[in-house]
Amino acid sequence: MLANILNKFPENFPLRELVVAGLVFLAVLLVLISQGSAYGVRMLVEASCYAIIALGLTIQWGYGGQFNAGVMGFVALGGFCAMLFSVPVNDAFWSTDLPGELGRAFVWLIAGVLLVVAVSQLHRFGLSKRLRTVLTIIVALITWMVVKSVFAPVTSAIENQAGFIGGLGLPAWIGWLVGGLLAGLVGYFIGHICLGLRSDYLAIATLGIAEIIKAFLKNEDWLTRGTATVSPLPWPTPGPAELGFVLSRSIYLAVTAVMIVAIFFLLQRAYHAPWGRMIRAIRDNEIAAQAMGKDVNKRRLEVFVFGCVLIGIGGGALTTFNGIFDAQGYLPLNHTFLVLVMVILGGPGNNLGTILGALLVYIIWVMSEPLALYVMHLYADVAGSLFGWEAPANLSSRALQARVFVIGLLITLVLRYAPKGLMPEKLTHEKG
Amino acid sequence: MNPIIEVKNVSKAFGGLQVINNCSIEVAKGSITGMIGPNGAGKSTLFNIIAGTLPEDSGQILMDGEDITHDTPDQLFHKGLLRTFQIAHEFSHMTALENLMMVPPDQEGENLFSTWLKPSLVREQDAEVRRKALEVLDFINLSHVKNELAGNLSGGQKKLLELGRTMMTDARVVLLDEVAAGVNRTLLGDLVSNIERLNRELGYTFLVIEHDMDMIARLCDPVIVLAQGQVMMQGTIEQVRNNPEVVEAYFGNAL
Amino acid sequence: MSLLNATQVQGGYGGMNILKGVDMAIDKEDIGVIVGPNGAGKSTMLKAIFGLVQVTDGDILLRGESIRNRQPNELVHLGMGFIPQEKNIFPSMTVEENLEMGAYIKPRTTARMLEKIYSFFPDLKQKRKQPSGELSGGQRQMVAMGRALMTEPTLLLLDEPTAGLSPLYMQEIFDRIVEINKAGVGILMVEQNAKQALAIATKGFVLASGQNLFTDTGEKLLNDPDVAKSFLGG
Amino acid sequence: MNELVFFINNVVISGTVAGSIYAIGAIGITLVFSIMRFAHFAHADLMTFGALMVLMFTSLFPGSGALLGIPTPLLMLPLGMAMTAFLAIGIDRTFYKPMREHGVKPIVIVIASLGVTLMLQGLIRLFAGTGSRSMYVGESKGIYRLELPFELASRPIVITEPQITLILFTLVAVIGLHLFMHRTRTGKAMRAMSDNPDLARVSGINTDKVVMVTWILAGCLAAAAGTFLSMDVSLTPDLSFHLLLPIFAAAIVGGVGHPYGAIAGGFLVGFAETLSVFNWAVLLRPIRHWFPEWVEIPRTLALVGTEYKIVVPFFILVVVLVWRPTGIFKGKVI
Amino acid sequence: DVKIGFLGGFTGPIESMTPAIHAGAQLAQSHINAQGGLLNGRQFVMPTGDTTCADASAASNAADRMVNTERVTAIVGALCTGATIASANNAAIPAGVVMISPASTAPAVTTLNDNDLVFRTVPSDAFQGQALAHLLISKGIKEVVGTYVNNDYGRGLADQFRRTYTALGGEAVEIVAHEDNRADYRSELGALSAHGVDTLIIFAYADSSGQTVLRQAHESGAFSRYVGVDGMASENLVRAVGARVVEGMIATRPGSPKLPGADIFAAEARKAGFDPSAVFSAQAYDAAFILALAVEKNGSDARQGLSQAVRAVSSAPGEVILPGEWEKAKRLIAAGKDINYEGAAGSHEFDANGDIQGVVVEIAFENGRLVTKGEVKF
Ligand SMILES: Nc1ncnc2c1ncn2[C@@H]1O[C@H](COP(=O)(O)OP(=O)(O)OP(=O)(O)O)[C@@H](O)[C@H]1O
Ligand SMILES: Nc1ncnc2c1ncn2[C@@H]1O[C@H](COP(=O)(O)OP(=O)(O)OP(=O)(O)O)[C@@H](O)[C@H]1O
Ligand SMILES: CC(C)C[C@H](N)C(=O)O
Ligand SMILES: [Mg+2]
Ligand SMILES: [Mg+2]
Repeated sequence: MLANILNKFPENFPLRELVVAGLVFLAVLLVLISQGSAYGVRMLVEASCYAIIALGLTIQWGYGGQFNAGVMGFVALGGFCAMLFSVPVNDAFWSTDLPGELGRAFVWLIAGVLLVVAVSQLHRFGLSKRLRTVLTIIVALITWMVVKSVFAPVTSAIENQAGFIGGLGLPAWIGWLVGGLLAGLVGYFIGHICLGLRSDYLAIATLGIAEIIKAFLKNEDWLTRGTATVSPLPWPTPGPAELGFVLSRSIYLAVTAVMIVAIFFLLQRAYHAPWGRMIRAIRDNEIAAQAMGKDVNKRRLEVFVFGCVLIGIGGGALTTFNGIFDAQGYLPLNHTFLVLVMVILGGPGNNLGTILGALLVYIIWVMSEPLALYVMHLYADVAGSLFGWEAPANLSSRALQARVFVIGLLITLVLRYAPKGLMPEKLTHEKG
Repeated sequence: MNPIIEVKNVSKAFGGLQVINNCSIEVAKGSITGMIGPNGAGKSTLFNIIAGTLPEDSGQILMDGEDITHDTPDQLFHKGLLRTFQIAHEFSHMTALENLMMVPPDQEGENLFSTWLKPSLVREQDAEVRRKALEVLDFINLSHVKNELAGNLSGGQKKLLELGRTMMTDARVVLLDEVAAGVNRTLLGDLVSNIERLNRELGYTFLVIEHDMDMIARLCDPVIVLAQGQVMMQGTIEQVRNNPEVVEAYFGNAL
Repeated sequence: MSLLNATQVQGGYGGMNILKGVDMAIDKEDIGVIVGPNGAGKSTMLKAIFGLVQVTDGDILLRGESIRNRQPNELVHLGMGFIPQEKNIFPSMTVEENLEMGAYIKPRTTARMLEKIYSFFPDLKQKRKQPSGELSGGQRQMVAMGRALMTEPTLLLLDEPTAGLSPLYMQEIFDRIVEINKAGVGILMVEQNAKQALAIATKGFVLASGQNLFTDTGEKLLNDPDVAKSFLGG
Repeated sequence: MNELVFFINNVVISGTVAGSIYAIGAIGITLVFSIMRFAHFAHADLMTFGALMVLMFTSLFPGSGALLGIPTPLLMLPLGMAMTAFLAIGIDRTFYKPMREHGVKPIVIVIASLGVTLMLQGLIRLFAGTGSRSMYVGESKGIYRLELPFELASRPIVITEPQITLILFTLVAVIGLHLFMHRTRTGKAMRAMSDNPDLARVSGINTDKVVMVTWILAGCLAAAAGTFLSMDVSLTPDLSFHLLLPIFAAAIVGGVGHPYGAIAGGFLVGFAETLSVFNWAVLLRPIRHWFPEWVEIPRTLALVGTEYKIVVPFFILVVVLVWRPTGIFKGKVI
Repeated sequence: DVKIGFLGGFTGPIESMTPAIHAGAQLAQSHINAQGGLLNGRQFVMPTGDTTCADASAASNAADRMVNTERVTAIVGALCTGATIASANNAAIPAGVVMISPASTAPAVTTLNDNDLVFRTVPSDAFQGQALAHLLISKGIKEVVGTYVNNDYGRGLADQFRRTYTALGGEAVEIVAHEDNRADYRSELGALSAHGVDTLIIFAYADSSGQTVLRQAHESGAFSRYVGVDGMASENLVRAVGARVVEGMIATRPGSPKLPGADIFAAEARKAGFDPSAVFSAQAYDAAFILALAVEKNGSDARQGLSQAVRAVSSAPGEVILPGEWEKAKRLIAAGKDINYEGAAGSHEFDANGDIQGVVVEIAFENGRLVTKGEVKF
């Protein structure tokens, strides 16, 4: 019956897309009505930032088959750059001689790196390889200790006298771009090491690097104020204090929406060009692709870095919108697994699916909190009146744990019953 | 005749096992050279070393006089050295047509920035590539399955596709690793004619590993016999068949 | 009553029928050889018999008892052995461990059978402590055969046992198959080296597009000009 | 002398304890990794679950261990192991098995196992709350203070009861597992399955049973690791999640598929961690007079601050992956 | 109904502390509703939101929903300083909503550019840190090592302590950070014990890292005296690590032993079934009560004017209102009298920054019980 109706549509009628888009539209409408426009727009902005991040992940996981389990780290890098570039200049730092000392410390660092690199090349001058390795390790350790001891007084002086080095006072969008580049750079190093190995290793390595990035941002107080957080972060657009919540957020939304459209456009172009065909071939059969003259390692790295850049940009936009840089606030649950669910549910490799998935999942995620509380209280009330059951004191806390469970369940169920997502990757095969 | 591939004193060991032992061979330009030898002689290993998928322990490999010892497979591809795999390595989630279209090197559309900045050039080039691919599909008799996913093709068709890929770009040397194994003998006849045609019409040089003597006899001159990582002899198929040493190591009483 | 009797077998992968009603019968003293074009469903037929592919219609009887869609590990207990077309050894285990895995269901007979296999394939005895992943193609094929013989099966299914083997080894394998068959083991195998295989076959089956085209003795098929032209390469 | 005691306490014992925890975590992971062919991220939460079960039984029968003269949690460990094994099998049946049969790529199952991680964490918190608890209900932990018979040593060497049990258990588990895998029929069947699952079936091996045995072993090891760990410290819902990286690092560094590799990897990571945060100034102080006057020994002379301890396993992982992708014991790169 | 929202860290690093704090605020709510409600008998309702404590984005999201969707008049919370700052900057300040935090103790809240909208009912850590330093010096302890939980709370407290302590002539040999919720702090303790100092200060929470650090410190046998702060001041610690271990441990916490409000609150809390000594639950009671008084004083549930009303009802002069005395307060306000709330945790005379001048008391663990030793004077 249903199949009959479905079959009436022409083959390339985007029925599935329309249905999913309609669903998302309905959800957005529902939120706008039930939560008020100020909050609704806010959620849309955040969802749109997540959509940019999810597009980055869909490139890696959907296009390239690379499982990045450390999205959080790259988001944090984007956020850090957004903060560093947009926060006003800290005169308490720049008016002292601390910048000079910091610069001197960096000179030491560079000199140290050069020294270690030089020692590691000693075998070219006839040193035996083993001796060189031992020597390099020793020199590296000593240099590390020295550089560390050069930095320590400078950074603690900064912390004590100025709090932190402050920002550069530039528009936030410069920070987003630089954040994207920085994320890409880190992605380049990770990818360089891990992309040649089996895919699980990449997952483990990225999981680790995300924690390391977070540990760094959290503990280098001279740079980020650490756990003391930096806020408010200036927006590239007028803030709510000037225009009110709804209008200022709508303008911000316009900015992120333009970004999404631009990214979407670029991705579609690339994916349906020979580039996309080549990436699919590499995902399909690496050995054959290499024998057919494709530089597999370079291309995989390209895909990974490209994805990281988008994740960094999205992270920057998200952090700026939130108005606070809090290194501690980057959590695997919110910034890695949630994005993963968006991509898996939306359809890895399908750009439109990913964007709609991001919107849908973010709405579910945000709305699940009041919903969980409501259900739990309802249950407690009913149980209380029927059986005299007394609600435990930490009911709310427990109810909210259900969200973690739900996200986990969502991942496994989608993978099990719709492994390709709501909108599977659309392989527009070349027709002869 | 001048050689297009020269393998000079190449050695390779796995753990303690010396698989290729100071081996030297030459493949003449424009020839179809056969390579036979007992199982475990090191034929595939030598192939992989030439094609850049395995590093050799020592020795040197030249192509048209140029040292290609340390080149990677993709670099060799760009120099005109193409190979097939003993087990077909198709791109199973792509159509037969796409399998061929992805082959040509230096497509402008493979550059991320060109896809954004020069879309019309990319489109033009791609149309050209498609035309070529359709031509090749016709040549290898696969036109009727061009829109079929390669993963759904039968074993023999996959092997034809492997061969077709070598025709998508100007190759100079093609290495064929046991194209006949597991292929129906009737279909094999077609394959052999294709190889002959390529050699004759397009001037490709072939190096062919095979255990099917009918095919070797029909195609190859000369034939190199590899045993325990070394060349045992080289000659015409008749010379090979009449060499008692080769008969003992390779043919047994199967002749 | 034949040892194996498959009637009107239909089946395939994921709902799509590859086999469209195949008949096949093998006796204890038979060597059955299946030939046919690529993609005809030959491997699928062997897998269907061995419970590795879903059979949707028809029946398969072993000594008169239905074994349709039984688990492979149960079939081993019923005296069947199978050598797949590829990936037919445990590469990280030694030759001897591979053989022991063959006798997994009958650990008692291991020692006795090991001796027997080693006398069959003397090459293997030398290499018995070596991981089998480091063997050459021919030696692997021997390990695979040995593994299947360890349980002393009464019916052996072989999928292209000689593909990629040198003429010397090919002949060796065919000789062994005849020898095993003489010892009372029914054989059903798929071969592309069809001429040599049909020469030793008592029964030949030509399969095309998942259906029986011809069924006859090996000799008759070899000499049938139609069969030779379309399937044996002239 | 005190400096030496300090070294023993903070490097030798700490490193051994951390190494043992990582090692038993890593054998569980490496077992699933080599037989089911995917990195099982939910292993850490099986550890927490096992410890929680043990705690539950301990609270039900407090003090019952005293009958045998052992801590109650230890007595309840077999029950906890059984429950965890049961859970592991259940998870496999409901989530991983259908996906395996669907023939998805291992990496997709890895993602599913991340989903399972979140589900378990949610459930554990939902039912057991979020606070931290001690495994000793109405008992106290045995602490041994070994005074050294030297005059200069005023500080004792300190080791606790669960630490000793843990180290012993790790040794037994690793050797036992190795023997099991190489000597017993089931063990060989497991290796066969990890090599070639289809051929294992064709050889008459009941692969469902092998998978079940694998999960039973993995579950038991996880429960044991979780229990010892929380006896040594305390039980929190995300106790083991923080161990995920070091455990995976240990498994990969040691060589996937090798019980002995897990021990090597575990100890390498454990000792690297303790050594990297160890304050070397302590050892330099007694030999202060060997140095020229102008050399000043800083108060702290550690390679990294303790806040960067998590970097160490990652660093080792990366170095080993670059230097030898198959790990110390040459495991499989499947 | 009149809505005053509650923002708490129901999940995340302080999820074990939040319920008791929430209970404190709920106690105020039930007192008020039982005694006639707000304004003209309208009910006091308290929607809750989860800030997760650690995630600024979740915090501002929750605050946003309070401000824009629930349209609350004012907010009790948030708890963690990070969450409070995020909520204030992103939602409350632009919308002109008053927030009173019962728990955000970090000095950063003082300097928040908040249009006089953000208050707190706890003294800044700047104060407790000083008090602790003076306390130790007065006890003759001149050399310490310490470890703090790496968040704004632990860090701010430790910094302030170190500054004052050094200025007073003590030597804080090393104070290291540690991550919350880890299983093992032996390496941190190893680093600290390397100096051979026998006093260890723990700036952490009793329910999480604090007890683990204490237990492992005791097991290592490297220290002989332990010192804690408010986060450690919980009898939970006795249950968790054993009376023998904590015996003689000293600590400080914000508090006000002289106020009668504390006793009233303690009695009421026990009646309601939660531990009155739970950290910040008295402060939460006060925050909720003050906001309710301010609404009453303001005469409507509008947001304008509320911050002046907060100052008016909580500070002298005026007739003293104690915890639970809602009816009386209502009567006085209706009569146009000035009132002065003297709460469960302090008298809450807000300064220009919305901070209060707190009182810090010394406490000690004796025979497995928490004993209050009296105010720390300096
Ligand atoms: N990765 C490896 N590790 C160890 N030994 C190997 C490896 N690869 C191949 N060998 C060994 O090298 C030898 C040569 O193998 P190779 O595949 O080159 O043989 P071949 O001549 O192609 O044989 P066939 O005709 O059977 O394909 C064999 O003995 C094999 O055991
Ligand atoms: N796993 C699979 N899933 C789907 N289709 C399959 C699968 N394996 C084989 N097929 C299809 O089943 C058909 C028969 O395959 P089978 O392997 O039985 O052929 P065959 O006769 O053994 O051919 P060959 O001589 O090339 O080995 C082919 O069309 C093939 O594409
Ligand atoms: C609830 C408390 C732990 C909050 C802590 N005092 C802070 O400022 O973050
Ligand atoms: Mg070969
Ligand atoms: Mg087949």
